[in-house]
Amino acid sequence: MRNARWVVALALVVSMTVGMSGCGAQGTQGDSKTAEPIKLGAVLSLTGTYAALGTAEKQALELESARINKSGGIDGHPIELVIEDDATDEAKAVAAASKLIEQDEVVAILGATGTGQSMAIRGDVDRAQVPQISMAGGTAITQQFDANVFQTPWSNTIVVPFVLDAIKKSGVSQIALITDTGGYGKDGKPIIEASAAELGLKIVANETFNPGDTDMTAQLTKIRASGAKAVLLWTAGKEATTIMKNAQGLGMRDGATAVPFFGGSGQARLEFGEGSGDAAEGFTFGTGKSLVSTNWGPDSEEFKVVSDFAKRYEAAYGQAPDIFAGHAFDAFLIVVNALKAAGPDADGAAIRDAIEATNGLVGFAGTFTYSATDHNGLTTEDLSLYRFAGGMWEPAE
Amino acid sequence: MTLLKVKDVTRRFGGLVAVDSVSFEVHEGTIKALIGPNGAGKSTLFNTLTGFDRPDLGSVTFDGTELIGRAPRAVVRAGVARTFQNTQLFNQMTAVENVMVGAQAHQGRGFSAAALRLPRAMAEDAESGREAARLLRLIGIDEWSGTLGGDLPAGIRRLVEIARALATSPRLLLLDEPAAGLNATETAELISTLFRVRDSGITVLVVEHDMGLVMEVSDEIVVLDRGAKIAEGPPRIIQKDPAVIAAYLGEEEPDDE
Amino acid sequence: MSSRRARAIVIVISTLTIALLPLVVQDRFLLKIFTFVGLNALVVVGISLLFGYAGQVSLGHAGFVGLGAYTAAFLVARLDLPWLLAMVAAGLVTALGGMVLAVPSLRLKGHYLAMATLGFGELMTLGFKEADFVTGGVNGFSGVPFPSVGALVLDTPQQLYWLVWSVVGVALLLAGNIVASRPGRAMRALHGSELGAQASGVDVVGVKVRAFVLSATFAGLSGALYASIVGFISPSLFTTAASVTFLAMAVIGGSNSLAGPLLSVVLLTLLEYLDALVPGISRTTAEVIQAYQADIYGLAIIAVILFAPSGLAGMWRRTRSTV
Amino acid sequence: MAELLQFVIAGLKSGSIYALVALGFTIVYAATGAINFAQGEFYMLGGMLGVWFVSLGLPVPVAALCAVVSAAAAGALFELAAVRPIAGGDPLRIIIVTIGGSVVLRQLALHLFGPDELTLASFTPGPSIRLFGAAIERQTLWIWALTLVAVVGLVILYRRTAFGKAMRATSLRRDAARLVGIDARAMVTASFALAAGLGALAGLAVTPLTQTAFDVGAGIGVKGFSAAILGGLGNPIAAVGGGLVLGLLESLAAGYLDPIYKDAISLIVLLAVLFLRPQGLLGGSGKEKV
Repeated sequence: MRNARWVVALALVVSMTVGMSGCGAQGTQGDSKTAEPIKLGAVLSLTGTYAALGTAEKQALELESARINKSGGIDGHPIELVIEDDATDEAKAVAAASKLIEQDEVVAILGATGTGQSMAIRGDVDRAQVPQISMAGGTAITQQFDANVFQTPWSNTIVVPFVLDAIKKSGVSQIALITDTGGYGKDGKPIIEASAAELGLKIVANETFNPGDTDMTAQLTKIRASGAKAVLLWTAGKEATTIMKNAQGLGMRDGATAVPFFGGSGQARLEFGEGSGDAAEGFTFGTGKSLVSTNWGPDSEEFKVVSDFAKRYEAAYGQAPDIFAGHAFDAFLIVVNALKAAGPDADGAAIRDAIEATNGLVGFAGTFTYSATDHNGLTTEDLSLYRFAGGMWEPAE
Repeated sequence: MTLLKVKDVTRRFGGLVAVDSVSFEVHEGTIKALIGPNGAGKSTLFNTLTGFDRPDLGSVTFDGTELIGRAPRAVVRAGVARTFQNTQLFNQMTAVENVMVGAQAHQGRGFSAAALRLPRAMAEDAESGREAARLLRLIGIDEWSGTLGGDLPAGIRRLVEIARALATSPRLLLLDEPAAGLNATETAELISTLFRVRDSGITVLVVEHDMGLVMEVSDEIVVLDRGAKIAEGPPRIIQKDPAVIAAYLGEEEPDDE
Repeated sequence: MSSRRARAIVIVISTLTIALLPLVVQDRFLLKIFTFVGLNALVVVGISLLFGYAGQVSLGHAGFVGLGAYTAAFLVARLDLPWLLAMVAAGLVTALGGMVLAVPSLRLKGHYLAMATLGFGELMTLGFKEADFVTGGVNGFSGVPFPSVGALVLDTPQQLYWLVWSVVGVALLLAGNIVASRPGRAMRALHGSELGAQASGVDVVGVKVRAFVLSATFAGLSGALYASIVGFISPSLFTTAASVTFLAMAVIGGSNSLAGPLLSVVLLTLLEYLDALVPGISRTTAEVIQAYQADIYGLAIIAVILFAPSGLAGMWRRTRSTV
Repeated sequence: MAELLQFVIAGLKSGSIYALVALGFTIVYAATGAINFAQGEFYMLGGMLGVWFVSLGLPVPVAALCAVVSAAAAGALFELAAVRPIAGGDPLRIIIVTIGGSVVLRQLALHLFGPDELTLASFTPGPSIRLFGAAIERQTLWIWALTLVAVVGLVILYRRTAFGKAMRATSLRRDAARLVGIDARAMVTASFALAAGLGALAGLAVTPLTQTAFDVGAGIGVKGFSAAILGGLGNPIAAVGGGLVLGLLESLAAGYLDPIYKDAISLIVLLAVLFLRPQGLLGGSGKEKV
């Protein structure tokens, strides 16, 4: 008989679970009558490794949706932003996208913060026929083409030719390449190889390293011996700092044996400049013009968009927006622009079509023109060169 | 008839000769004791007899078949069961379950049969349960059958281990210090159990420090000292053997190795 | 007798609840969450056999999950094989993987075994990253179709839920039968004392290999199901961190039990989705739980080992014996 | 030739780091017969705490000392709170507890210091030393010097001091040590502290070259363990050898093969040694007594 109470307890737990689930279902259905808001979902890394990026993105999205709603929304329909945290974890990103699609029935998903998380949710996005606008920089996001997936940051496909062109213009014809075997470098490597061949640059050393490696002297020794006149470093990881320090140790950063180092968007990180110190002095990298907004020229529309956003953001949060906030700003802008064209009642597929029709939309990262084959939408026109001086970047020209 | 024949068994660890060319025989239906001061090599010899260790030299034949080189399970299935000086019970299992494990020594692994609840597996299980219960009764500890191994008093643990060994249906039972940790009453019960075991046709080889027990139960005694056999014979002879007395002189009553 | 009846009643009630849940819960997302619970449960049931019963630590099980996931994904999406065949193949491949790990591990005990399995798991993750032509590398493998048998495509959350929990049910049934009889005792004997098990004639090698193979197969099936339900897999899903999470679930659930680990999987997996389950929960609470989730696992396994070594199952047993 | 020399220098640099972490594994193993799965996290703590103490304005040597001592204290605390209460020192439970501990330490660092990498200045800035066409970073000299000091210090500690003799006695036989009046439990705590301190020293010395972050511990833990197992767990000097050999292997693989194999090497070494020769290649013995 003593077991009877356990049976009762279990029955209680069961009925509670079922009851709770029922309430959960009701809760999501209950409040759709009063207004007819347009539901936009966002999958952001608010915790975990990318927490800082995701938080900036969240702030930008909330700032912009409040602004749109204050000015009457889309044809009078307010935008309701539903933000889910993926904790910088792919499995959780999948669950988050699933919740947005199944429970909140959003018409578009902004995100995710990271490339891996962005890739992970495309299965759900495809199956639900909802457009996704990723704020992550990985080339694979739009390179492994998916009709429903768009991207706002500058992709390797434009940054690589831009940087290689700059190397060529500096009078170098023999370059060495060092890339990571994680996502960013592995993405970039084939693009660099193809692009270099096109530009007539010879890759005389082609080295790789693994995320987490603590010493790259061996690879740099081979690069030094290869006779390369410039080194292209393609990684977004913290190992970039180790490489610069090792290069300095090998005498490749100053004096007679100095070799210029180049990089891409992965080096637009304060931690890189700060960590490398004088080892990164003179390091040149290419990325979006918006990194320094005056790049655009004071009269340009881009400058106005970037500086207006910066002003609003600073007023709201007391700090200047970083590029991640900017990429989120763009994602939101692109969806709103498409909603205006497709109408507030448009379903996911219609919004997708409208996004693909985006043409000449000026945002934070540059001018977006999507097409049926290009879901990145930016061009080398939106890029600029930067150089490290005293641990911080400045425009190169 | 000779059931177990140990011939020239030698086991070295580095420079130390733990067992030095030891030979003796155990006759079927008898109780033989293996004694000697601490460090004499008794446990090492036990390990070499039961597949837990491999001697460097020598042979061990059981009923005509060679045991050296066989895994412990094969030794058990050949009909040689053992207990340990430090009891090796399964603490998270009840006494009866402990014994059931032994009762299944001659059955296969039975994963698939068990997973699918095949009638054969169920029948074997039920049979093992009955056999285990019978053995616990035989040893006189059936009131402990539902207690977890980890909760049993030390003396009972030894007896459960003996029951477990008996459950493998051995023809030869090797006991490593079965009386250690037992009080006088328990030791007396152990002695009568040993006789019952022998009378049921199972031969016994026992390592023991309790000389009273040794002298009472054993038909023959082998004495080891520093790895080598120094004497062998019936208890009355061994008690008076000068080499044995010399080996034990100066030795306190030993408790463990 | 009454204990056995109560057990039967609990099993019947839980089975009915799990089976009938999709009829009560209409929310498609909640059903997906419960499906994820089932996928985790499948892995943890296997680990419980291996760790909880046989006492063998594995820090590489996420590797088996990945092996199953990639095998199924590749066969279905790239070779266009029927889904059912791919499932069977995934099970076989992971079973083989389990054997490959088990055979050399037989000589290893405790921490040596733990490190070997950890190294094995890491090596597998490295393989998933580097074998681009099969796995799609770090960018992952996308476009895995939904499960289908002939013309029947299982694509609603209800169907997928039932699919996963049916597999879990079968796995639990098999595992339950095993632990309740001879091989179960052999595994527990191995856990209790390897020397004692050997001396009792237990086929230590055979039991270890089988426990490894069985648990690897369960993990592989879970991965294969995950791949076809979610449609996308990548190496970062199958890291040592995931292996540690699975092991933690098994530890918290308790040794020598299947019900305890099952309960622990349900509770710990649902904890991640608390905000979806409890409508009124505040955003910050949900985020705090998210941010401190790993802490919770870490502290929980320490606490369980120190204060309740038999986990949830042990607490249950103790409560029952003191009532 | 200069190239080979450069690879060797790089290998000995990483190898020294692995050696220090490996030493930590062997010290704890000697005292408890268990592997401390949290060992890598003390390497992480060393770097993190070093950065933090420097940011408080302490001069580098003082900050370094503070970091190593704090990490050692954390190691002792961890042993007292989580490992000591385990009855009978059941290895299975020690494994789980130290895994839990590694998760908690990593999360603690994440919550306290954030997810981004942190930087520490070189102990002595300046250009590299030239040697037959190869270059040696000044920080590398520091790494070597600190490793050497640690190893020599350890040898002296073990061979010459009463404390060391007690440690060795404990590792030989815990019950016997108790008989001669050694507090075996205190020795276990001391070994955790010592291991944590050595790990922290490694993490601290390497941070000026690599930066550090909350999640660097797990990777170095596997490498350090591979090194320890390569040398044979029972023997500290062999562990140092194992670390250096592993570092050299990795560096030569990165130099002459594809760096992809670099991570695979330590894993393959680990598995191969475990499967084929669990007692290690460089001697020592971990055979269980029946």
